[in-house]
Amino acid sequence: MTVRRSELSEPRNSAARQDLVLLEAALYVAGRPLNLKTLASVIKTRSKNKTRKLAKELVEEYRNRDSALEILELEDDRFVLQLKGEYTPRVRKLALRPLLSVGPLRTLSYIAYRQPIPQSHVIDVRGHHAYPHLKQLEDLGLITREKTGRTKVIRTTEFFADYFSLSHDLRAMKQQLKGIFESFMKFEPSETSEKEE
Amino acid sequence: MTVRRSELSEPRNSAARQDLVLLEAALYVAGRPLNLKTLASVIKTRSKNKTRKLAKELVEEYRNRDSALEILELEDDRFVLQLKGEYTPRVRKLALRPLLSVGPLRTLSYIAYRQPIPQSHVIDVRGHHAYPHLKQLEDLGLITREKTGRTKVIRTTEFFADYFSLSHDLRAMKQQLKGIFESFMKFEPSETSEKEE
Amino acid sequence: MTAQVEKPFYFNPPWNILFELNRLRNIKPWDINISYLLNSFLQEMEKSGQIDFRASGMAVDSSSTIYLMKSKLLLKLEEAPTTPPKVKPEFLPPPLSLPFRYELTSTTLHHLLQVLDEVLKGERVFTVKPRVVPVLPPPSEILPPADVYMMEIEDHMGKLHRLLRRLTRESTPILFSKVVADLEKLEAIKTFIVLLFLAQKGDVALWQKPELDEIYITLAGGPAFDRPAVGIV
Repeated sequence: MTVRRSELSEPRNSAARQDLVLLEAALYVAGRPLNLKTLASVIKTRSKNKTRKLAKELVEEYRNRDSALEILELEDDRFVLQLKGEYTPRVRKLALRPLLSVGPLRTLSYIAYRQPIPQSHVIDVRGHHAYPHLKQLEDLGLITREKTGRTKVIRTTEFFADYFSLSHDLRAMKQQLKGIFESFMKFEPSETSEKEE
Repeated sequence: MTVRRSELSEPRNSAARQDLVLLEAALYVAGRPLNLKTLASVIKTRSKNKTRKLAKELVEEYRNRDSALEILELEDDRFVLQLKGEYTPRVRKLALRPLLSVGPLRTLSYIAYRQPIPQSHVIDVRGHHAYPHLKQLEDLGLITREKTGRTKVIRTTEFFADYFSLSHDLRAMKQQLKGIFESFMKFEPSETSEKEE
Repeated sequence: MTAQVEKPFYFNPPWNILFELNRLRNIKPWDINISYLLNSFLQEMEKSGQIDFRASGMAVDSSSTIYLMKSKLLLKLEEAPTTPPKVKPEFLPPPLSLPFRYELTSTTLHHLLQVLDEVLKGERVFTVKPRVVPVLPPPSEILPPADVYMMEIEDHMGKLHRLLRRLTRESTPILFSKVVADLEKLEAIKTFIVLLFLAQKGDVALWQKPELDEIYITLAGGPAFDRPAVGIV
């Protein structure tokens, strides 16, 4: 659904406009994907349809703004407000909580693509410096390490899928990742050689 | 300076528009007031005038949107992106993560109340486990530790004052804290036994 | 008259190879039967009745050199082929770009002040405690002679110990606040210092819960605490 721009910036002074703004407030404060139930509770309605319609309207509104922020609709009727990926490198140093640097992100990419994967295999491929990466990724709740016999098997978590707006279904997620990696390699070959921290 | 609404949602495809969006990204990521120097570094300019002009334009743009968020110009040429006050009560419950766990929060509260205070004094009262607290508080930009002679003197930062909406003037801030603390203790003396982490 | 010195048998073939190692360069080690050479060398020496340990030593040394040459050749033959193994390079995906989401933190001024009261209570206890490790002060000319000082401390320690023994019959552990309940502030501080001396001597054990201002005292030999002492030992 597309909203005409003239409508967007004009205060509508209606209950619907007020609800839209409340949803924006909720998504800003939460900093994580919110499902329809939570969003509905914020605007004090039981109607998921009404909430979905408003949330989609907000997605569209953000899409039409030339902004650093975006609202995305994820699987299972969830919505999230976040910084557009292309701006992260320029402003990451301003985040109070340190963001993951390239090294751990590479390790995470590899795990996501090859999971479930024995820890020993990850270390073979990524080297011994990947041990602190695994600790960091586990602390952030992005991976789990499950002990099976003498080794540990690593998987990404549901939080990981949410964080990167990926499917919870493993097969589908890997397909999505493949697409992301391919487009990434096609358009930004130089960024893959970014120095690991 | 007022920007016409039709301009706002229309991508300008210009370097200035790109800088404007970068400033928005910076303010969103920081979640705290940023001064002109920091903002200028994000858009890679040395011109404070140019940065101020762009930031004011962004303030205006947000003012013209019917949004839950606002960008404000504070004292001393600082700018902040934040949730409009009237929406906070409705969405506050969605903020799940505390800024600090109880231990570091206690150390911070003590510093705020007694500042400027020698580090040795803080350690005497809070114990040796407060060393990592001080490191964390410093990393988060909530305190500064200034070496004077053989000890370090600790103060809270402007970010601390901004985060808790307190005065930047030390004497005024302590008065505020004392006043709120005393009235608060009168009404809620029992809620102080939370376990330290 | 000149005596003709006879050349020892081992300077003749085949044993001479053991005494002329420079010739080895031109001979293949595989052509030398070390076992035969050494055995026949010993037999010949026994037969002649001239036991020469120096010659034997040289023979053993040479044999080991020849043996080493053979071993090196063997090892060379066993070396793995030099062509590198073909390992299929694994696909290493590029780093995922992490979306940033600002998250409002839940800590408010209310929370900050909620915990302040606890800290200020702790401050009172620690400002009463002198900022010294409980060790005996060094003797000084200004202070009375050490033995008199010590005698007074001993005296106070004895009194406090008796008091604690009496209190322990009523309840264990003893609360420090109870010990100093009726004392003036200065007296309470003195009692605290004497208590530290008792603790240092091992007559009492002290512990304190984190963030609580109460100090718990047990007499040595009394019921022990399984919790470690905190703040004061």
